[in-house]
Amino acid sequence: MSPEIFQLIYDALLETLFMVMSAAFLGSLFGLPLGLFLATSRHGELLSAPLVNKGLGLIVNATRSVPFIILVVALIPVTRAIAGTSIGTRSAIVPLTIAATPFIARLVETAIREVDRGLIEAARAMGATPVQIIVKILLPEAIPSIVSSLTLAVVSLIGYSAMAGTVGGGGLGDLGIRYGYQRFMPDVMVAVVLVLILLVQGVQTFGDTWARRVNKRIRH
Amino acid sequence: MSPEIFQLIYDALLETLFMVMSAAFLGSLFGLPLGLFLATSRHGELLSAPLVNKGLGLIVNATRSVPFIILVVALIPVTRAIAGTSIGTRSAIVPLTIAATPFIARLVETAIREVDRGLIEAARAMGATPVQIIVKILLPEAIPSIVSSLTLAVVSLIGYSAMAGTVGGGGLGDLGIRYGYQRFMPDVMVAVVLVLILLVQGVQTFGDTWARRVNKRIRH
Amino acid sequence: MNAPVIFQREGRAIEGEASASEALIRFENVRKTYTTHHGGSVAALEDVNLAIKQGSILGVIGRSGAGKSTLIRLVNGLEKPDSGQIIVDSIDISRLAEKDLRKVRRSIGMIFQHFNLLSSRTVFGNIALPLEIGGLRKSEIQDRVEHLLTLVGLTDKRNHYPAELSGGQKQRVGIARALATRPKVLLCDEATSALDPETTASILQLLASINRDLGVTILLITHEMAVIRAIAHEIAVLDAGRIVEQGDAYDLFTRPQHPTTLRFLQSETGHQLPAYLAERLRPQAFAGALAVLRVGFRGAFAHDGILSHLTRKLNCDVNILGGAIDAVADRPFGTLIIGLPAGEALANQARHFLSERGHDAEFLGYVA
Amino acid sequence: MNAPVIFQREGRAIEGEASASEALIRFENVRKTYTTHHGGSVAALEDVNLAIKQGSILGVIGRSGAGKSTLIRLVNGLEKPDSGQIIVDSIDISRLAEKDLRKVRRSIGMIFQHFNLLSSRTVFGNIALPLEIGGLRKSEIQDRVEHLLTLVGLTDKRNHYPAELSGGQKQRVGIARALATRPKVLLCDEATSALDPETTASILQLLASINRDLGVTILLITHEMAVIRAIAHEIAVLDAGRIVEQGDAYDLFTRPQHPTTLRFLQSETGHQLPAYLAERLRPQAFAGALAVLRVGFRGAFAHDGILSHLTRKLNCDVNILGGAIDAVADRPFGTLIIGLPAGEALANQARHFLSERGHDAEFLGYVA
Amino acid sequence: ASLEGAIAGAPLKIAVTPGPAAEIAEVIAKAAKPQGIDLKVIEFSDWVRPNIAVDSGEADVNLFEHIPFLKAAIKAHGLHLTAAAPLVIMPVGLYSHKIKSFADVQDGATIAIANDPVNGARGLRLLQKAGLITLKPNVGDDATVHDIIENPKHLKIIELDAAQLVRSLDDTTIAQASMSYLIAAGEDPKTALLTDGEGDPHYAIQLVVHSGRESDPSILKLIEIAHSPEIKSFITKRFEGVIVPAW
Ligand SMILES: Nc1ncnc2c1ncn2[C@@H]1O[C@H](COP(=O)(O)OP(=O)(O)OP(=O)(O)O)[C@@H](O)[C@H]1O
Ligand SMILES: Nc1ncnc2c1ncn2[C@@H]1O[C@H](COP(=O)(O)OP(=O)(O)OP(=O)(O)O)[C@@H](O)[C@H]1O
Ligand SMILES: [Mg+2]
Ligand SMILES: [Mg+2]
Repeated sequence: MSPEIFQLIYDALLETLFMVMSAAFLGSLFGLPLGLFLATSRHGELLSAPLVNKGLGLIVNATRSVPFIILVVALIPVTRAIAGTSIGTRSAIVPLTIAATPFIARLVETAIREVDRGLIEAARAMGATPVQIIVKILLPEAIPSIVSSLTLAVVSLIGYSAMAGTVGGGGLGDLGIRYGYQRFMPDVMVAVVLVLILLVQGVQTFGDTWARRVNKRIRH
Repeated sequence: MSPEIFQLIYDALLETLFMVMSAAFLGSLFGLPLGLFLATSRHGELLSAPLVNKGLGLIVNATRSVPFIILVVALIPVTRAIAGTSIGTRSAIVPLTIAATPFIARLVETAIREVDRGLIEAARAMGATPVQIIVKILLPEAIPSIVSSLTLAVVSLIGYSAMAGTVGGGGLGDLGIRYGYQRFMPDVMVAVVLVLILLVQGVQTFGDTWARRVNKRIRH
Repeated sequence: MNAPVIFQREGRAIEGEASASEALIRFENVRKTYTTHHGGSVAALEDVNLAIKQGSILGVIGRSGAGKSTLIRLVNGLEKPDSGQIIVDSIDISRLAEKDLRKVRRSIGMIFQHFNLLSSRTVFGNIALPLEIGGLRKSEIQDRVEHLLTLVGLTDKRNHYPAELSGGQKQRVGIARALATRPKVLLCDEATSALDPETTASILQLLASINRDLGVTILLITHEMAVIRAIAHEIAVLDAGRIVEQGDAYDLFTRPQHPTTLRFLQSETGHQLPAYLAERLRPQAFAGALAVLRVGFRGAFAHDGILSHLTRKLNCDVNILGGAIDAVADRPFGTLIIGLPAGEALANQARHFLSERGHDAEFLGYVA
Repeated sequence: MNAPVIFQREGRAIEGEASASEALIRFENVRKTYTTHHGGSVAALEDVNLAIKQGSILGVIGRSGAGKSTLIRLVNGLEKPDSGQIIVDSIDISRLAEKDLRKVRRSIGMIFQHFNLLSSRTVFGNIALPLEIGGLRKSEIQDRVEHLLTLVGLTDKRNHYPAELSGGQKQRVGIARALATRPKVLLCDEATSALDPETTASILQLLASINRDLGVTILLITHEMAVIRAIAHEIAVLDAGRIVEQGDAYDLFTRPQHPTTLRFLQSETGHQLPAYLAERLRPQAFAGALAVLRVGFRGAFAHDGILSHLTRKLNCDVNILGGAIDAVADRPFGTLIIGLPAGEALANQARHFLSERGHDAEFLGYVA
Repeated sequence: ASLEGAIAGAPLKIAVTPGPAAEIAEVIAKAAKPQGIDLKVIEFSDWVRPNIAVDSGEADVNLFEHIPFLKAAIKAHGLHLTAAAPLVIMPVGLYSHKIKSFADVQDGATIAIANDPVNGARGLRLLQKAGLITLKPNVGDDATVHDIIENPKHLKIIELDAAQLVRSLDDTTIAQASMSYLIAAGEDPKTALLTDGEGDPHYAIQLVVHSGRESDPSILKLIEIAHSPEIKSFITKRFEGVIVPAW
C-alpha cells in the first residue's frame, strides 16, 4: 500500500470521526427528548398526550422506513439550507442526524420504559412536575441503559456514514466502498475495515466502561 | 400509476416481507443467544469467560463496523455456500442475517443487563445452573425490553433490506431507489414510501402491543 | 351487599358534622377495585368511611392484603377510587387534575412500603430529591439534609448508593426523605417494618415529636401493635377491604370488639396464654393445681393494687403466670394471667371480686 | 485491633471440638468488607465465629446495618468472605466453585429481605421456580405448590403477578418459595417483617413445625423480639459487624449481658417504664408517692406468688405498674414494675426480700 | 487578464464516480495545474448526486455519464444540464464464466444486467443483439425488463448494482459488465461474448456542465486540457484500448 493510501485512510478516519460525532451529538440532542416524550406521552402516562404521541410515532416511523439513500436525496434542499451545500463531509451530517434522531429516540424510549414504576410514583407523591420526573428520575435512572443505547447508535452511525458519504470525502465507509467495492482494491478494503473495527471497538469499550461507571445498581 | 406499478409494489412488498422476516427470524435465532452470552460472560458474571467475551465482542464489533455493501461483497462465498447463489432475494437473506445478528445481540445484551440483580441472586441461591438462570430468569424478565428491541431491529432491517437491491434481492427499498430515486418517478417513490411507512407502522404497533402484553410489572 | 360492621365508640361519629368539620382527611363511601393481568378483579376497598382529625395520629391495622396500602395511597391520589370521595383539607383529591394534585402532594410526605429509592442517587441525593422538587435553595437543602441524616443516623452513609445499604438503612432514607419537606400530613406505609427495636423507638419518638410540635397529621400503617401502642391516637381496623372497627386507641386496645382486632391485640397485650401453660391447662381441678384466671385491667393506675387486695381478701398467693401491663396512648392497661392455689369456689370468688371492681376476669382452667 | 466482646454462656463453647463436631454451620474468623462506589470500604463483618447445631433455630438480632444480612448471605455463598471459613455440612463454602456450590444450595432455602420475586411469573410460577430448577416432575410441582399456597394462604392469588400483590403477600410468596424444595437449612432474612401478627404467628408455627418434624436448621434474622421469643433456640447478637453475645435463647433473654442485647430486649420484656410513668418519676419521696421497683423474674413459674408474699410480708398493696411475664423458649420469665405505697425504708426492705429469693430488683424512684 | 483572474479565482470542481472516470479526472487535474486551473476532484459513489451537484452549482462539471443517461436524468429530476464535450467511450459487454457462445445458453438461465435504468437498457439491447430476447420496438434507452416481448429461453433476468455485476459471474450464465469494473476486478475485457462497440459515440462519457456554462472560459479551458494529446495517450496506455478516447 502506498503512503498515499495511508494519507487517504487517515483523512477518511478524521472525516468519519467528524461526521459520526457531530451526528451522534445532534442525534442525541434531538433523539433524547423525543424518546423521552415518546415514552411518557402514551395514554395514561406522565405527559399523556396519546394523539401527539401517535403523530410523533408516525413521523419517527416514517423517517425510519425511508431507505437512507432516498432520505439523503430527499433532504438535499434541507441540507443545502442548513449546511450551505449538499456535498462534503459537513453536509453529510444533516441526513445522518435525521436518520440518527428517530433511531436514538426509539432506543431511549425503550430504556425509559424500563425505569421502575415505583420511582415515578414516589416522585409523583412528592408533587414533582412531569418535567422534574423526567429530569430527576427517568433520565438518571435510565442512564446506564441509555449509554449502552448511544453506543449502539454511534456504531450504527459509523455504518450509516458510509452511505451518507456517497460523496467524496465521505469517511472510512465511503473509502471502503469506493476503493474496495467499486475499484476492487482488496488491500485498501481490508485496511479500511481494520481501521473501522478498531474505531468501533474503541467506541464500544468506551461505551461499556461508561455504562458500568454510571450504573449504581451493581454492587462492587 | 399503472396497474403494472401496483404489481411491482406488491411483488416488492412480498420480497421485503420475505427477506426481513427471514433475516429477523434468523438474526434473532443467533442474536439472542449471542446477546445473552455477551451479557453474562464478562468477568465475574454468570458465565464468566472474559476472554471469550472479548473475542466475541470483537467479532460482533467487526461485523457491525463493516459497511453493509462491503459485507455483502465479503460474504459472497458464504452466501453462495449457504444459498447456492450469491444473488437474488433468497441469498440477500444471508448478509441481512449476518448484519442483523450482532445488532440484535447488542440490543439483547443491553436488555439482559437491566434485569434486577436480586433475581439472579435468588436463582443462584436456589442452586440454578447458569443455563437455568438464563432461561428461567434473565430471558423472561427481559422479555418486554427484548420485544421492544426486536421491533427496533425489524424496522432497521427494513431499512437495510433496501440495500439488498445491489444483489438483486429486490424489495420495496430497492424499488424506491430504482424507480423513485434513479428514474425519478415521484409517484412510485411516494407509493413505495407509503407502503414502507405502513409496514413499519404495523411492525411498531405490533411490537408495542406485544411488549405491553408481556410486561407484568406495569399495574393495570 | 353486606353492610360493614362498624363499631363506633364513645360517641366519636364518623360521618357526623362535628367530625366532618374538624377532619383533615375524610373518606366517604370509598370503593377501589383492581383488575388483574389475568382478567379478574380484586375489591381492595369497599364502603370505606373514615375521618382523620387534624394533628392526630391514626394507626391503620389489618391483615396482609386487607387494603391498608391502598387506603393510604388514595390519600395522595396515587390511586383513584372507583367511587366515593377522599377529601383532604376540604378538597376532593379524587377529582383533582394531576396539576392541582401536585400542590396538595407537596404538603404530604409518604414513606413507601418498598422504599422506592433512586438507585442513581446517593443517600444524600435521595433525601434532597423532594427539596429539589420543591425548589429550595442549595444551601437550604444542604442544611436540611444534614439535619435529617443525623436524625435517622445515616451521616456516615451519606455518599452511599441504595445498593450499598442494608434494608433498614434504606428504610431510614425513605423516612428522612418523607420528612424533608416538613409536610403537614405524613403517610407511613410500614415505616419501621425493617428496623430493629431501638431504631424503631427512635423513629417513633421522632414521629411523635413532629406530631406534637408541628401538628403533623400522621397516617400510620403497621402490623406491629407495639408501634400503634407507642404513638397512635386513633386506630382503624381493616378487614378484607372494609373498616370493621375504628376509634380511640386506648378504647380499642382495651376493649376490642371485632374478632380481627381481638386477634391482633392478643399477640401484643399478654392476652394469650404462654404456650407452655396452654399445653398444661386442664378443665378439671386436681391436687396441687392452680386455678388460672385472665384479668383485664384498664384505668388510671391499671389495677391499683387490686392483686394485693385479692391476696388479703382470699388469703392466698396470687401467682402471676403471664401477661403484661402497659400503656396505650399514655394510659395504662393490660392483661394478667393469674394463678390461684384454689378450687373452683375460690376461683369464682376471685372472679367476682375482680369484676365488681371493674376488671374483666375470665376463668380459664387449672394448671399444675 | 479490639478483640470482640463475646459472652459465652452455660459452657457452650463456640470453637470447642464438641460443638464443632455437632455444628451443621460454622463460621470461623470470618471477615467481610464491601467497597463502595465512592471508593470507601465498609467492614460488614469482623472476626465472626459462630456454630449452629443441626436442627436448631438460631435467631440473629442486631441493629440496622449490623451485618445480619451479610452473615446469612455468606452461608449459601452469595457473598464470599475476605478471610475465614464458612463450613456448611463439613464443606468450606467459601472455597467452593460455583458448580459445587449449586449442589449445596439446593438443600438451603432462602427468604430474602427484599423478596426478589420474578415479575414475569405468577405467584404459582414463583413458588414453582426452585422446583423447576430442581428438575421435579410437573405433577409433583403442581401438588407441592398447591400445598404451599394453602399453607401461606394465597390460594386465591395463584394467578396474580407480583405487581398485583400487597407487601405481605409478596413476602408469603417468598416464604413458600423457600420452603418448596424442602431444604435442610432455611435462611430467613426478616421473613415476617411485612406480616401482621396473625399471619406472622401462623408462619412462625409453620417454621417451628418444619424444624421440629423435619429437623430443618433455621437461621432467622429478625428485629422483632417476639419472633425470637416464639421460636428461637439460640440467639446471636451482632453489633457493628461483630458477634457481641450469643447463646441459649432463654439465658440471653433473661440475663442479657451486652448493652445492645439489653436495649433490644427492654423493648420486648416490659423492662422499660411506660412513658407516662417515666415522666412522673421523682428521685425523692413525697406525700402519697409510690416507690417504684423493677423486678426481674425467671424460673419455673416465674415468681411463684412472690408478690403475694411481699404483700403479706410488708403488709402493703403491691401495685403492678407495668411489665410483662412471658415465656421464652417455653420457659417463663419477665419483668414487672411494681409500686409500693411506702418510703425508702420499706422499699429497701422489699428489694432485699426479692433479691434474697433470687429476683433482681432495682429501685427506680417515686411516682404520684 | 479577466480570464486569468476568473480561472485563478475559484477552483473548478469536477464530480466523478470511482473508477476510470475518477482516474482520468485526476490526470486532467494534474495537467491543469500548471495552466492555472485548480481542478478539485470529488468522488460520488452513486449516480444521481453528481448531476444534482452540477445542477445546483455545487460542482462545475461532472464526468461519469453518457448522453442517454444524462437525458434520462434531466427528464427524471428536471435538471438544467448540458453535455459540453465527450471524453471516453466505455463499452459494455456480455460476459460469462460458464459458456463460450450464446448457443450454449440453457433454458431458464440466469442473466444479470445493471439495475440503473440506462445501463439496464444497454444490457437489454445487448441481449437483443445476441438474439436471446426481443424488446418492444422503439423502446431505446429506457427499455426495462417489462419491455421484453419475447424470451424464448425463459431467461431469468436479474438486475444488480453495476459493481456487483462482475462479482456475479460465478452465479449467472451471462452478466452484463462495464469495462471499468471488469478491469478493476482483474477480468480480461477481451473475453466478452459481445460488446456494444468501442466506437459507439452514443455511449461516450461526457463532461457535463450546467446549461449556459458550456462556453464559460474556464470550462472551455478545461475541455482544451482534457482533449490534449497528453490525456489521450494516458487513456490509451492505461486502459489498453478497452476504454478509448472519444474525440
Ligand atoms: N454492597 C455494599 N456496598 C457497601 N456497603 C454495603 C454493601 N452491602 C451492605 N453494606 C453495608 O454493610 C453493613 C451491613 O449490612 P447488612 O445488610 O448486612 O446489614 P443488616 O444487619 O442486614 O441491616 P438491616 O437490619 O438494616 O437489614 C451496612 O452498614 C451496609 O451499609
Ligand atoms: N395492582 C393490583 N392489581 C391487582 N390486585 C391488587 C393490586 N394491588 C393490590 N392488589 C390487591 O388488593 C388487596 C389489597 O392490597 P394492599 O396492598 O392494599 O394490602 P395491604 O393491606 O397493604 O397488605 P400488606 O400488609 O400485605 O402490605 C390485596 O389483596 C392485593 O392482592
Ligand atoms: Mg401494604
Ligand atoms: Mg438486612
